[in-house]
Amino acid sequence: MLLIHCPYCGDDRSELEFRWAGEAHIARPEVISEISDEDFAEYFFLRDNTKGIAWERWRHIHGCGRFFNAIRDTVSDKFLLTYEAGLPRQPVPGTEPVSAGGAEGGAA
Amino acid sequence: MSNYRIKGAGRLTPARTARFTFDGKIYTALEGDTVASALLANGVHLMGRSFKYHRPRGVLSAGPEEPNALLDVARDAARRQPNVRASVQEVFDGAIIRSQNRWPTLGFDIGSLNNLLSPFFAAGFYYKTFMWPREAWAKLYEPIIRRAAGLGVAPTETDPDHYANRFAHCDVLVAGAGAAGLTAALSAAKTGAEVILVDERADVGGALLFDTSTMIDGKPGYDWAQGVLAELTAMANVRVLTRTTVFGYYNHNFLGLVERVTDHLPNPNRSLPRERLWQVRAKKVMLATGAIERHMVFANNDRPGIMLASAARLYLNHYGVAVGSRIGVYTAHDSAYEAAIDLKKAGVEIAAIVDCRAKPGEALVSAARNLGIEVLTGYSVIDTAGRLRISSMTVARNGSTNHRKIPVDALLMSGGWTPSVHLFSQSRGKLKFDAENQRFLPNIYAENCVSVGACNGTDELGALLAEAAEAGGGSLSVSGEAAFGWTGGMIGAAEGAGKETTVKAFVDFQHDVTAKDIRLAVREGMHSIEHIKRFTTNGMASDQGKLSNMHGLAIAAEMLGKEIPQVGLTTFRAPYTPVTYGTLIAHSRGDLFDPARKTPLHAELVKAGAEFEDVGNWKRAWYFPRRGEDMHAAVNRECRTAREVAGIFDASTLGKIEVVGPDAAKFLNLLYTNAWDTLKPGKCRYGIMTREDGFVYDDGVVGRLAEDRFHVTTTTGGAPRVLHHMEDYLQTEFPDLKVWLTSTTEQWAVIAVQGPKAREIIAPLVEGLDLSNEAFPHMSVAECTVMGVPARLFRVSFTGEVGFEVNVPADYGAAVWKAIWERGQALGACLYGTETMHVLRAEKGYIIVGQDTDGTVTPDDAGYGWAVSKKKTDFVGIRGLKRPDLMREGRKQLVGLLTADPTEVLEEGGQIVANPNQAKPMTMLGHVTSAYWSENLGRSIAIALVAGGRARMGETVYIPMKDKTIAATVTDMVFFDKEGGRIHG
Amino acid sequence: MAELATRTLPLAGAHGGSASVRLQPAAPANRISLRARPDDVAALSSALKLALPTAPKTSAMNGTRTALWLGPDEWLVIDEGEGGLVEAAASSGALHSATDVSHRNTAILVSGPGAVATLNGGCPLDLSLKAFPVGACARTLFGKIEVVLLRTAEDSFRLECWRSFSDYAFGLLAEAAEDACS
Amino acid sequence: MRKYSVFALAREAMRSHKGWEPHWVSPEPRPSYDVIIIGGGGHGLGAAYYLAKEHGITNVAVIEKGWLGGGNTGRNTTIIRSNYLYEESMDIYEHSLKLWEGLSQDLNYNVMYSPRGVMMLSHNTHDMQSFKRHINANRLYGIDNEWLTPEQAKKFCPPLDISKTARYPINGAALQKRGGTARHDAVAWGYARGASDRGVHIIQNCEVTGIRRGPNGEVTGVETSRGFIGAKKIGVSAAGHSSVVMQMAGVRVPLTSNPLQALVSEPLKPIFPCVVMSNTVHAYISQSDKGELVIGAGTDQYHSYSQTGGLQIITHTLDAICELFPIFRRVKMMRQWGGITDNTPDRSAIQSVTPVKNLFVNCGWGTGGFKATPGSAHLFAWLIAKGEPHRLAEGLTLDRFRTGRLIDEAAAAAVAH
Repeated sequence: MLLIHCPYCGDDRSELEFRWAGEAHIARPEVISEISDEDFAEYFFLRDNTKGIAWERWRHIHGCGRFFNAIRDTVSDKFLLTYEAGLPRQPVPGTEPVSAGGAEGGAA
Repeated sequence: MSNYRIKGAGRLTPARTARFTFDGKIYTALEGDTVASALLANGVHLMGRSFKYHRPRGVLSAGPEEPNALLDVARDAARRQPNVRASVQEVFDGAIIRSQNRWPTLGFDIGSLNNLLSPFFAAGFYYKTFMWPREAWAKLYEPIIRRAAGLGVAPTETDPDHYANRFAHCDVLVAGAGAAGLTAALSAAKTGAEVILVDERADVGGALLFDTSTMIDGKPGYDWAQGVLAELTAMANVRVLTRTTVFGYYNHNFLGLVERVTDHLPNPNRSLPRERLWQVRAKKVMLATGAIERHMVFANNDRPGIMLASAARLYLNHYGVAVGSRIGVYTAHDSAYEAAIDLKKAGVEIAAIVDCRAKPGEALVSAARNLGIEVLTGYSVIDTAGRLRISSMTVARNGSTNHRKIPVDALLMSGGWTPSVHLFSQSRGKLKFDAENQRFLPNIYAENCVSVGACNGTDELGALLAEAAEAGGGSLSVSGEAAFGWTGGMIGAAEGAGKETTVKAFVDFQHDVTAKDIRLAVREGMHSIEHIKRFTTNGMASDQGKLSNMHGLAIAAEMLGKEIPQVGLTTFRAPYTPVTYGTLIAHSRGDLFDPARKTPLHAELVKAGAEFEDVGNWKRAWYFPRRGEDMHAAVNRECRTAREVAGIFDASTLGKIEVVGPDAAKFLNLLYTNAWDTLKPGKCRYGIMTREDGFVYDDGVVGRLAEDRFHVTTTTGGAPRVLHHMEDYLQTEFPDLKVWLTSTTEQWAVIAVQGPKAREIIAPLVEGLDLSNEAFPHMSVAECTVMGVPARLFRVSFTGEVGFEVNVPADYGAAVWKAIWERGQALGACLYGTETMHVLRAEKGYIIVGQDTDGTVTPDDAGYGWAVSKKKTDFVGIRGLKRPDLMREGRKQLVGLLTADPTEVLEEGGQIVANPNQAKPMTMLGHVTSAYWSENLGRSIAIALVAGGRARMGETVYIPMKDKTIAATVTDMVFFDKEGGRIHG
Repeated sequence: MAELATRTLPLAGAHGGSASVRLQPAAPANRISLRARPDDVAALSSALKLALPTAPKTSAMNGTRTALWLGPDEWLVIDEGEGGLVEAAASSGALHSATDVSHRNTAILVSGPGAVATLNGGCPLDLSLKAFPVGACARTLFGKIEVVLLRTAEDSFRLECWRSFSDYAFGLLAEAAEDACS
Repeated sequence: MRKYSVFALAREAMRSHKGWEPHWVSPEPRPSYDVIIIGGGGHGLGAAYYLAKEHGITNVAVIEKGWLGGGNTGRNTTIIRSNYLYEESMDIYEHSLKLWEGLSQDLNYNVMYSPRGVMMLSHNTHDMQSFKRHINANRLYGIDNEWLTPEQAKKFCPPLDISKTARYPINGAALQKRGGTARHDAVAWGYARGASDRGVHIIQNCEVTGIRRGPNGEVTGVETSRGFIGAKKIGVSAAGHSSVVMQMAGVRVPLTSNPLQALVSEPLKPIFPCVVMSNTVHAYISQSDKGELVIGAGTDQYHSYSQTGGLQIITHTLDAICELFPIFRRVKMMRQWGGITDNTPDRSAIQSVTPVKNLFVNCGWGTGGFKATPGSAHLFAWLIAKGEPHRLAEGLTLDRFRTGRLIDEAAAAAVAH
């Protein structure tokens, strides 16, 4: 059972209180009604499913109720960082900020 | 002699006895005995039969690694547990103990015929035969194999005992209370840390329980341990859990412990749980799990009476039991000498110490010889004899062919010690191979964890104590001197069990895996240890390879001509020792298995004689049978009465979400396919929710109470996921919207009153509201007062009749329901349940999301295309709906079905075809989603998803059932009051 | 004029506990789920006559009123007296959402030396005084249901849950209380 | 290859089994192959076997990062059934079940396929509607699946509690008699033996680190921990690691990898005659030939490659098992483990050509991979050999995620199996 640091509660809490919410920083297209079928499939279905360092969303559903983002190693299941929803993609602690894809803020 | 209890030896109190039966025979034990020590004290070694060959087996160990002595232990018929380790289970007065896997008796077991056929039953033999005739495997061979396999007999009654769960947190969890564990715990405790110290035995001390020659802080080891225990127990920041096993080491320092609370007590207080599950989150874990002695792999090393040297020493020094009267010792390690010496000093004859090493430690050898023990160095035991108990060992000088047969009634073995790295390995730590000492040791840690003592390969007592004290972080200095070191010994096949032999030299006792089985696996191309394990089942028995893994590895490595690390080590998996299901589920059984949610009106519904159905976690009133009515009759009456007079229905389970804020309408516009800004306060509207994929996700009536306040309803089952879905978009996609969501599902009791007399029924109870059609037409909502309490009244209908839904604060629900029912009864109304609700809504063609739709139906498929706003530029699902397949002609659409025979009610889930005479596999057009007998129409009705359904109006389709084919006509979905006048009446 | 409706409490008649723990249903109370942005906290605080806590896991109390921090923009405000919470919040003039949940929730009071052990029979939180001092509160889990936990004294807690889960909550508390004294 | 039979066994017994040959040979890799299959599980080995046996393509290598059958093949609960809802699913799983029925004979290797019946418990009206929808669809499709009353269910599985007092009383069950179990390791070993015998190279402990592309974007081979190996065609059958391998060719697939846990009890004498599944309480259970109760637990919620999961998943599953079978409360869990399942959005598999020429993928079997093994392997071999999907696998292509023509078994079945 994971131990997850909720950035809103500032507390380490049991995984039981949380719900995983998929990959992070996938922005909902501004004008979604206009995008192509391919782009929609990309947005809605295709995922990196990264083996290693991944950016993901969690919700402290049985705690403060907030969605937030996390950087986790999907091999060791260690959390490297958790941060509030709405913040841009955060760099892996101890590394340079990642530029690519880091722009979109809204879709946290 | 039948009593092997030695006066003056051991730590049990002779006065305190307990009686138990083993295979029907009554035996006496001392309190504190394990089943094994008690039986041994009575001269009983034969305790089990092996898995495959049904060979007679005695107890091999004195701990959790026991592969042989697995027994059926019962308190009474219902309190019976199979596969219990005799070496761990403590005797309690009245215990009923039986041997397993034998028929008719343990002494004479027909199954042992397998032993004669063993040349045939080589590893993996079943993969090579039993293939013809085709059916024979499942019908003939498999049942035979199954009967022969298995060990204990499963319980046949529900376990009357209860179990408990406890979540706990600590700074330091110490696993193992031997010299290292006790020192580490004390050291940590002195720093003020919250410490939990765990040991699987009833008493602390670990190896000090048998190793009486070790001194710590100038005291005999055991006395020192008791002193430390007392010190720890007295500290407020320490919790000591004995009879407790750390069975699992999970992510992020989360550990599972099982505490055996009552299984050692003769008459446990029934309020006590039998076992307690501890779920501990530790900041730091200290593993002090020690080491497990290895057996020697030689011909017929499995006869009753053959056991680990340290086990014999524990039975003597702790339980005061001699495991034989003329004992042989076969060793590759110093520690066995200590056992021989202790036994000799206790007056037991030692036939000989056979040491396969040419030059063992001189001190030990002479110590033994000085006591008159014959020591044969450079010798090996190459065979044993005896049917149900060892009667002799055959020894030979290594490399020589001259044998000598020595009569013995017990044989102690020591191949050296294997560090217990199971928990470390479970924590995903990486092991390294210590080539010099032929063992795996902790290397890279994955968690905040440290290993101390024997499990870390730290063998010298002084170093061990220092390491443990330092790990604890406290300034603690403990000194000690041990009689022997733990390193050395051998792994793999011993003299006479080598490559070319065909002898049975057991590696895995329980599964009857021999050295030659391992070699066969290698010959058959199994070169990875995982393959060898799976092919031979070595290490897969209930001891999970605690004794067999290293030997198996060594034999495979030798056969492959590789180094051990190249062959690999199989991963250790939780649990460390088997854990009772009841303990793992703890409180989650019966009423506490899953919460049964009851509405505020539940008691009233029960009084009214309702039958209930499970809908998600909810208990919902299904129908209200009157005396002599079956479900069908009751539902028909309810349906008729509801339309002729009125019906009263508990709709409290409907999900409710209060959507509040200046941007509330804007938000709903994005979450529902409909448009909401056009909805005036005081009005409601039916809404459909899709996800981005455009498929129907939920539906419900939404009422606007004020510009900035909506009362949203969802399906009963959908409430939690809809709120989660809404929060997701609000928090992460539209965070700038000024709106908040609150679940009010349980704030309101909801009483639906439907039918021509609905208004008449509720009117007198409602204050401050004109209920007339003009003032309060269909699809209105208002806040008012009902029976003096603030209420929300909806003019809505899921029946097609005049309908009201009275929402009152939950605690008032029962009173309001009573009043409404009182008036309703007087006017001839009825109570109705979910079944009637389903029929009435189907008569009107109203859908139920999740029944008439699944995850593949669009609003248009469902006939609700009108609910999808054409004007909005964005809402969740707007793009998904435009994908090619969702726009395709011929999609499955909801339509009505009328059977040719009006009395024929279709089966929900019935599949629909155009041509019932086609060959299988048939082309199916769709399926029946809802089907009922409509009393009001005097015929059956159905709703179905049919390919191109709306273009098939009037067509005949067929529903082929098992016994007949039913014809039906495709119609629209509204069967009753097509004009829809009644709803406005 | 129809007769007035009377209240039926979800745990009416429930009683339980053990040698070391007392379990009792709390008296009915007025409750709102209060939502607001940081800028509006001050106005709401003065309107409600108690300082809405802004630190996680904390609560504030004034007279019969207690405000529990549930999230960065969410409070559970409980009034065991006259009530008037919705009106009070409205009088602040600040942007907020106040929704009456008086009947949605019900509470069980857990007290005695075995209270922590009882709650940890189903709650994964660290309830040591160090991690969860008097006045601390949190929304969390108890067995298979969601609850809000408030520590009212060293050995007393208030456990709030939705009314349809109260039978389960009480049942699990009763079993855990039994174990807590062993 | 020396044929396995009771006679061969007797002969070897006489000479203490010294004459057996290795199941498969492990040769040094050739510089290049006509086809390279990435992934030495049942699906990959089977595909190689059928390529050789039915398409005459024998210049094939199966490349496995670890040891054969070490992934989901060796970690699942071995349930076999074909009573799925949608045509596309019925097609492939029934094709698979038919192959299971003759697999031991075809491979001359006893995979212990044991059709002892898979029973799915219905607890409420919704279950009943859903199961009858399955049963009717299956019947019209020629697949056996029948409705049982609670009493009939109890008769078929005596340990079952059908009392009305249960938290979720049973109101019936759907039974597929031809469903059952098989021996997982035997499937991998049997296919490996058959493929190896037909000239297929089986290369273990060889990790693919890259996929090399030619001037026209077509695949030309794989970089591995043992160097470059050329290939005209590549079939990816890497289960939980499919995303990782496909990324090497720059192809994203709609997958999430989740840990799926399972556990076995200590061995018991025969007590449980069939396979039982319950979607409502989320549990499934059977008893192995060794006597262990084999129990499938749930999937951990988060995406992970760790092959470990939380204790809470295990305890929740056992809650349900003990609710259905109260007599098992005193049985003990002996071992728990995890695998990595590759799950698609509609919980149906992907078997497809890809945007990269001569690169084919077989993945997304999620929790249903074992039962599909022979069918999937057979049809994947066809796809690789012909370059286009077999009729029975047409619905499984990647294109459905663009068009929206999903095969939503997710909506149909909630529990992992």
